[in-house]
Amino acid sequence: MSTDVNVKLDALPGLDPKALPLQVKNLQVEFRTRNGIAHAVNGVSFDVRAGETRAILGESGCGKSVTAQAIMGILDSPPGFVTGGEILYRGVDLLKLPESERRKVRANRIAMIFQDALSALNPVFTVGFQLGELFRKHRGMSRQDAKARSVELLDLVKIPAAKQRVNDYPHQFSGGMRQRVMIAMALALDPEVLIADEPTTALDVTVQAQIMALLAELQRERNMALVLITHDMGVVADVADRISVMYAGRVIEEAGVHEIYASPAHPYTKGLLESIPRLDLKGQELSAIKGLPPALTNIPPGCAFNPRCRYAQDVCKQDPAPALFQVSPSRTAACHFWKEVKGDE
Amino acid sequence: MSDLSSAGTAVGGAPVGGDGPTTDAPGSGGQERSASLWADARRQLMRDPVFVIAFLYILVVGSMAAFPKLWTSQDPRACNTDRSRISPSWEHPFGFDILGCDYYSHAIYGAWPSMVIAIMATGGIVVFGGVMGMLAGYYGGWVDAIISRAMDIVLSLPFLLGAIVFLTVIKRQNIWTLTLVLFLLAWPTVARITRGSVISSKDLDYVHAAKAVGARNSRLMFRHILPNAVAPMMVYATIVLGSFVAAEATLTFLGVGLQPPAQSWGIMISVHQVYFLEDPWLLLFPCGLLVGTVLSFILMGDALRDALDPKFR
Amino acid sequence: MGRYVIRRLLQFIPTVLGTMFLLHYLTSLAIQFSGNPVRALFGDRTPPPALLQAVTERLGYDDPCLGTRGDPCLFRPAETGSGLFGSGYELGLFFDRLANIFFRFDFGINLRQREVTDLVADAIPFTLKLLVIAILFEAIVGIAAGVLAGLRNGSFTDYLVKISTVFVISVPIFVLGLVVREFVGVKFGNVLRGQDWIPDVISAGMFSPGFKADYPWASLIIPGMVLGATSLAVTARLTRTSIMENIRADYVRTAKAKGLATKRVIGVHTLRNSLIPVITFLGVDIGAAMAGAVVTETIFNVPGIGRLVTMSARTGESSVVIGVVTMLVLVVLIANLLVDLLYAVLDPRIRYE
Amino acid sequence: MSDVVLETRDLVKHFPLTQGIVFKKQIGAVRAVDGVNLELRRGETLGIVGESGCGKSTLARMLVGLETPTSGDLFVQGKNMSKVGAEERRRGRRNIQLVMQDPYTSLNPRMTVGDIIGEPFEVHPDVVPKGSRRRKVQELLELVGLNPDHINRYPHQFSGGQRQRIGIARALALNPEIILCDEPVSALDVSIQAQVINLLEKLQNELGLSYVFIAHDLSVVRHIADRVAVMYLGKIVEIGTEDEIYESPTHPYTQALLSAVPVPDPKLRGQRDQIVLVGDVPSPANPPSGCRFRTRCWKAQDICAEQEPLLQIRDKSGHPSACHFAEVRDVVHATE
Amino acid sequence: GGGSDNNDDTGGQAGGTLRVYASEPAFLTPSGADDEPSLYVVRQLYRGLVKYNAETSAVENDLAESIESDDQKLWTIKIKSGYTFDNGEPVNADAFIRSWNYAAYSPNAQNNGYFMKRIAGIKDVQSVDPDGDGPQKAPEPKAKELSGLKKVDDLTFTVELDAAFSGFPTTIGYPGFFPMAQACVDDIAACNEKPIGNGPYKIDGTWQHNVQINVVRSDSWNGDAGKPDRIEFRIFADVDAGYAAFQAGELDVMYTLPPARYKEAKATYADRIHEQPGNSFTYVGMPLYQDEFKDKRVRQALSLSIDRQSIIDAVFDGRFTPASGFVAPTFEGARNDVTPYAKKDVEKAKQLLAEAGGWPAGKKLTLWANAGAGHDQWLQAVGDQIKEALGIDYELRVNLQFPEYLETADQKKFTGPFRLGWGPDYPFLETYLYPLYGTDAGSNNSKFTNAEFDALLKEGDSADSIQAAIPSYQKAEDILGEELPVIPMWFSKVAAVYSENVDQFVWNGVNGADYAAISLKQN
Ligand SMILES: Nc1ncnc2c1ncn2[C@@H]1O[C@H](COP(=O)(O)OP(=O)(O)OP(=O)(O)O)[C@@H](O)[C@H]1O
Ligand SMILES: Nc1ncnc2c1ncn2[C@@H]1O[C@H](COP(=O)(O)OP(=O)(O)OP(=O)(O)O)[C@@H](O)[C@H]1O
Ligand SMILES: [Mg+2]
Ligand SMILES: [Mg+2]
Repeated sequence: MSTDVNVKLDALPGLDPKALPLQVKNLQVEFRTRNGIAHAVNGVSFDVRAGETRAILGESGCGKSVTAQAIMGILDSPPGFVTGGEILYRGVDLLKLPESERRKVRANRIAMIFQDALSALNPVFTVGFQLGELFRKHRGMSRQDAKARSVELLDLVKIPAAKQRVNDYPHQFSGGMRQRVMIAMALALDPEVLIADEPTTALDVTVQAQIMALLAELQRERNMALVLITHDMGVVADVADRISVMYAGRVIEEAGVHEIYASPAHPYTKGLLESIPRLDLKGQELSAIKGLPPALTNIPPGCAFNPRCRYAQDVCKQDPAPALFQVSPSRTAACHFWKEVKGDE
Repeated sequence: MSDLSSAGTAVGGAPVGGDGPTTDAPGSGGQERSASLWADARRQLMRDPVFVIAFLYILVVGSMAAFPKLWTSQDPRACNTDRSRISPSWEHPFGFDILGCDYYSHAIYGAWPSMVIAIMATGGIVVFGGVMGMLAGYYGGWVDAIISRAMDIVLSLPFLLGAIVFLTVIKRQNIWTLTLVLFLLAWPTVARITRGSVISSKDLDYVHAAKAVGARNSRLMFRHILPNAVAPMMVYATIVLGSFVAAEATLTFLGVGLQPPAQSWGIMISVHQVYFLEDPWLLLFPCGLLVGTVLSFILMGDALRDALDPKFR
Repeated sequence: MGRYVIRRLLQFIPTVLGTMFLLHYLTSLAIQFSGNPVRALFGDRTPPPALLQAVTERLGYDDPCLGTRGDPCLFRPAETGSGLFGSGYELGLFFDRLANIFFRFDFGINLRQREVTDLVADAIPFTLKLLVIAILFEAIVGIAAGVLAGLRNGSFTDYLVKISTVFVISVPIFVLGLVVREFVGVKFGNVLRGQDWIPDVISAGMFSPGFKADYPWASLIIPGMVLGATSLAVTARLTRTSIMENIRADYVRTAKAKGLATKRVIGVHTLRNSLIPVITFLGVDIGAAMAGAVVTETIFNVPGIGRLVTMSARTGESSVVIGVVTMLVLVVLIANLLVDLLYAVLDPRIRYE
Repeated sequence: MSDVVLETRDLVKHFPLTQGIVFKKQIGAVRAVDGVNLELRRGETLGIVGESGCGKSTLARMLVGLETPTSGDLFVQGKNMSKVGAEERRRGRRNIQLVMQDPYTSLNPRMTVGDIIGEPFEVHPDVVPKGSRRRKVQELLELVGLNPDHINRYPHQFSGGQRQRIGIARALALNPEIILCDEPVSALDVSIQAQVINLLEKLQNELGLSYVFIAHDLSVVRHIADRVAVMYLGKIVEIGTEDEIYESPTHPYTQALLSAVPVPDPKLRGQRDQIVLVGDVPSPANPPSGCRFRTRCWKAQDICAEQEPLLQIRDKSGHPSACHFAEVRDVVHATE
Repeated sequence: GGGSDNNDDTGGQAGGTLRVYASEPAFLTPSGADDEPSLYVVRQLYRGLVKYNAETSAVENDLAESIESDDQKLWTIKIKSGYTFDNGEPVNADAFIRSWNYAAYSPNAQNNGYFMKRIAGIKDVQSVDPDGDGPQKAPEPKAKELSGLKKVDDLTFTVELDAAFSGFPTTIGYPGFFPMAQACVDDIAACNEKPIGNGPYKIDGTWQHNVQINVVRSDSWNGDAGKPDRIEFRIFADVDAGYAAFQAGELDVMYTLPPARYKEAKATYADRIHEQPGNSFTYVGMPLYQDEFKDKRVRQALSLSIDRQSIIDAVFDGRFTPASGFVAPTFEGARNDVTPYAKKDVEKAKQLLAEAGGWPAGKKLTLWANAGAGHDQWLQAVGDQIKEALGIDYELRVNLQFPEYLETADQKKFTGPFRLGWGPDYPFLETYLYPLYGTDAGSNNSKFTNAEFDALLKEGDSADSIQAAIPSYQKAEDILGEELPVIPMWFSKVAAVYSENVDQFVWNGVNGADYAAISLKQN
């Protein structure tokens, strides 16, 4: 698909084409609610290269979506506030850009796919309108042209009879097709970074397979950087290049996909992997992580995981939280006892 | 944590809904994060100054209605045309009305019909409308069809017009008939609200769960489904209570409400509205009381809605 | 869709019949218990019985069932033959009225011997104008206020909108009307009328203390606004809640993620969805506005439907009450139907089968 | 065998689609469950898998009596539930209890845990005498691993996993022999899911329960189930022991389903032969003729449109499969 | 303006548009119009045989050349020639006979049929359903026309009355006796919407119901021309709304005022307010058919305990004149202090009540009024005063709507004093006496019978002239003053306001505001 790339490159000040497409450094986000301040993200750092897939893995409520929203700049504010850190797009700190500049980055350079496509698509506008809007507002196209492009896009994501369906409303599509529409919308302006926030959680396995295959294909074609947010260890194993594991708003382990699965260096990651039912352990009790994730308004001092951790010692219960230890040149883990954890295998 | 079992008894009765906001603030347990929606709501309401002020105002008006003697020793029926429309003074804070009756005591005694009509009519519509809506929503089918048509009939009658027609026909315009008319014309709204929430909650998982253990219809309705409808009903009830207080006055203005020598705020307003340029206080006092009451009820309803709506937590 | 409309229209039948019976019974009871309304025509002068009877007959209040207290006037003893199915009874006054209304389009006459249809034809344009103004006013101002409050939840604007709208609800409409008539129509209007440079439409038309035939629209603006004021509050609050809910919706987030300008995110992606419940309310409110028109019309001397019904209810003119209210009920029902259909237009998820 | 505790024969549930104004006429039906034959033996766990909308929940609801079957028979401990009176049916329900999918919505937020778990006793007063109910509830709480002192708490004071335990305690209250779990762990986090599964297995061992375990997560089903049924559009397309289904699936749908499951092992990436199906699940209101899977099946031939394949043993694999062209295909590699 | 020159005695110029306050009329036909709003309009559209002098209320011939009788029973009426209806039909003897017959014939159901009651033959043109309220319709009346009306020639006809009545010439100034064109009688409904009149003004367009009625000077009229070129009757449902419009400068004349605004109007429009005594009479009737009220001393005691002026001041801002007689002070032959019991005198009241045996202990006095007309206010004050003076507790029965109230009156079912009012139909004091207190009179709601009273009325009726009749009627009134079948309360007071556009304001003692005679400032 020949996108008019030139149109979108009105230069951002300080843009370095050779820098990484996305780099997040020590991001902090908090929600100021009636019941206190929820520290949803407490220092998340990661980066992603063009053509690479970065998976962000973690349980429900650990701050994955909030991180993604902070990158896009679409946090509900109030109550959500970014209180620190940097989000660099090719060297430009997006947090320092004025809103009008930042708006141009959205969808053009960094796009996002949401978890629940049904609620993420506006129910009262046709799919064609919602797709075409991008071209009309960002590229100044006429209605007809925008519509033609929308049809092309729907074709691209393999929606049959795209010409007719472009005039349908979201609720007239099946779950898988809606998610494909979301993908089409994200890819419309040919972004360099695509953030996919649990794109398949709401879908059946067979459909999930379709969608993941499609995403992989499109990523390859366009050499996009993909940030894949999920809690499904299987999906991650299938597609990710590098993984950041989050717990209570913090990245607690960061490594290449093979390293993590082979020998996790953080007890939480390890616990996660162990709690997956496995054939060889059939009939045995699953090894579950005991206890519950902490409330974000009330994160325990020290390592947030310490109350559930079988390796925990006194040092874990004291501030500051363990820093990221360099486990190997390409991986880090935030555990005082990473060696034990790793060697325990 | 360990004292939760004692806390439980404190909130045990709450979920059924009977206890609206009462005067005693947080439960007996002290600092524990007690549980039910209602207890939570109550705690939040007691921290809301708007609600507290409105609530105190209603208390004042309520005590005027229930115990007028507390507020005045004057007889509102002791009148003398020689004192007609004398301005307020220290001894007669609201002055005298056109027949030369003490206006302050009139205002105090006038609270009774206004409040009684509003409260009885509201109580009636909540109970009757609630039951109707519940039956219609729960059973569906022809029960629903019949109740819904009855609701349609009443709802399609514009409210004031309906009231005028009814009241001119009944022509005994006293507290009871006014209550009856307000009740007859307003129950369908409650029924509709209840029906809506019953329909939306009768397929909730926990209702099915109760059904799966073999619970009978009555149990499902009253234990599981009704409590869901209570919150929206309560909110509506407070608002409608306010509008009924105003409706009493409007009907009197239209000549189909209470008639003198009865005493009510509506009568005070409608009899004296014509003097509002000459002796504005004759209108201002009853209007002030009325507006305050309506406002308080509406604000209470509002606060209640916010407190009960999990979305706003 | 067509099917849905037909089904809804068929559902009107029991509703309209029910309403008519209700009104018929009520007004019959009124006559049965409080006497022949014709008598009041003569006031203090006691009319000769022949005259009274002649007028009564002319107006259709001579049915014998109106002399039996509590009789719903459904059947009457057959005059000839064996009556319905040999029961000795035939269809009574209620069915006569139904037949007149539905088969002959004859709604009867009032005490002044005018056709009810004429009365309604005279009155309805005024009420419609009033309603249009009221609904427009409450829609435009209410939605604007609601949007402002909803976007700045918790801000000063929010409180201002909340307090002012709630205050307007709690003042009885007749007090509001009187105050507006006196201070805006008379006092302020007189000031305006003293200035030469102000056009007449404004000074004499809009700011007149009541309806004026010379300025059929302008002079209804202020009454319409008073009428709309009570529902204005509800509209504003409904819009506010609705905006507050929708502004957090995922699709609004999507719209932001698409890099759209805030104006568009709010104006297109939030407002359209938020207005669905508001529009529904406005449609349903037509009935309520019609009721409120009773008071507004009295205060601002608008010769509309509300006043007509009030007067006829007072004088016990059953034919007028039944005729007019039945027509109103139809209007309300049709308005509700239209709103439902509009709902489907606004919200494509709704499909009527 | 006498230890069949639950059996269905051609169980059918059609939801009518109606049209018409005064006289509603039925113009069609959603064939949510369309002829299901199952049996569950004492102490056994039967897993049911299938895609969203294939009728798993409807089947479950019929089994516990929340839905009356359109046709077919349901036997609970040999008793035909469609033939007995309403009261007996209600009492019969005691023996078969339900654990629901969503622990957040399946507990009444206005009732205390004690009331929720104690409700079955109030409904069936003969089970436990009034005085000792509270005691019994606390025992149940203990049984499912919750603190008995929490009896007066409200559901929202518990986490998802704990809530699901409350749901399980409620299901256990009437001492049922069969527990039906409709996706009991789908709403839970991975780290919590294991806790609940462990509990279910523990209870089965201790109390000798039989489970019908519905899930869409094939690995969970594999872990817990003894036998597995695969459903597609209201029908069972393949049924067999866990090994038979996972190791030697014969129905193309089963194969596609299994191959689509992501395996949490990056080493296997690209080595698995993934079958990516095209198209969506057809509407159950208007299922395809013949074999219902033929519209998405790569093996489909003319016969598939004409003749409906019966669920029968066709192949040396030795378990029933509803495909004309059933053949074993190994799609799942062992993790190790 | 084309004002004629024979009416310059009052001065003022002709021309301009006069905008006046009005209520929605009931009918615009002479045979139907019997309420004040209708009469105001009908009087401009139609003219009758006689008119009333604005100041003295004396009867003057209008269309009549002469009205004469020897025995006060057979009257000969001659009509001036040259008058026509707006449609060109002549106004002749037929026009009157037609109109009166039309009104009297009961199947026509015309309200003013009531006024034909004295004309011979009335019984034959009205028929009553024999079985009361049965299913059968009333039979056709025996005759279609009144036997008492005889045409002599084109411009002369005779009227024979059932009984002698000296006041007959005054009665026929009532609009019910105005003529109607044949075209009007042929299609009465159309005529009601677009009247075919014979008066100084004709309708412009049609009757815009509830909005306004415009009339313009009629060319066919050759009597005294009206001053304004055009009169616009602006219709209001509510006098308060009308007053607001007046304040906003939208009206030139408002013939009445909202009671509560009287004081304010008096202050604001000091030089543009017209006040004079009015003629509507408010009384509290005594149910003489109830035992408690049979003794006249009870009635006198009740009357003596009321301070009328104080109630008038409090409730009506002084807008009424306390009544001490039964005939409005504006009427020829009216006197003050007819009854000595109209002044508050608590001592005497107590004494009289004691003499009469006191009031039954514990029994409440029930005061009746019809609902929704604001009577409860003053009646409550009356009750308060009686309670204070005599210690009789009272209750109000004010919830009956007017029809039921009137039926209660007709059926004599009041259980206590009841409020009613009376407005004269013609300026002859008999109108206050016979209809209310005559033994067989229709509106005798007290059920008063007094042979002497009846005889005195008869005597007056057959007197030679109106003036000659007065002494007999006065004697009859004296009897009322002693017997008190009703307690007189007050007579109305006219208070009309007019705008700065009005040059000369004219009020007619009988008809009210005389729009045709009001002149506007010309600029
Ligand atoms: N608008 C908000 N207001 C208050 N708190 C919020 C808001 N949005 C998110 N949070 C809090 O931030 C935390 C992180 O939420 P987030 O949505 O990032 O979780 P997640 O990792 O995406 O989980 P899931 O897997 O369930 O999507 C949660 O605990 C939530 O309570
Ligand atoms: N009450 C009902 N009326 C009409 N159709 C229904 C009803 N309940 C279920 N269905 C339909 O029956 C089919 C099967 O639904 P069911 O809930 O059993 O699926 P499921 O396999 O449990 O799906 P999921 O995995 O999404 O829970 C669906 O197409 C559904 O739309
Ligand atoms: Mg998320
Ligand atoms: Mg399901």
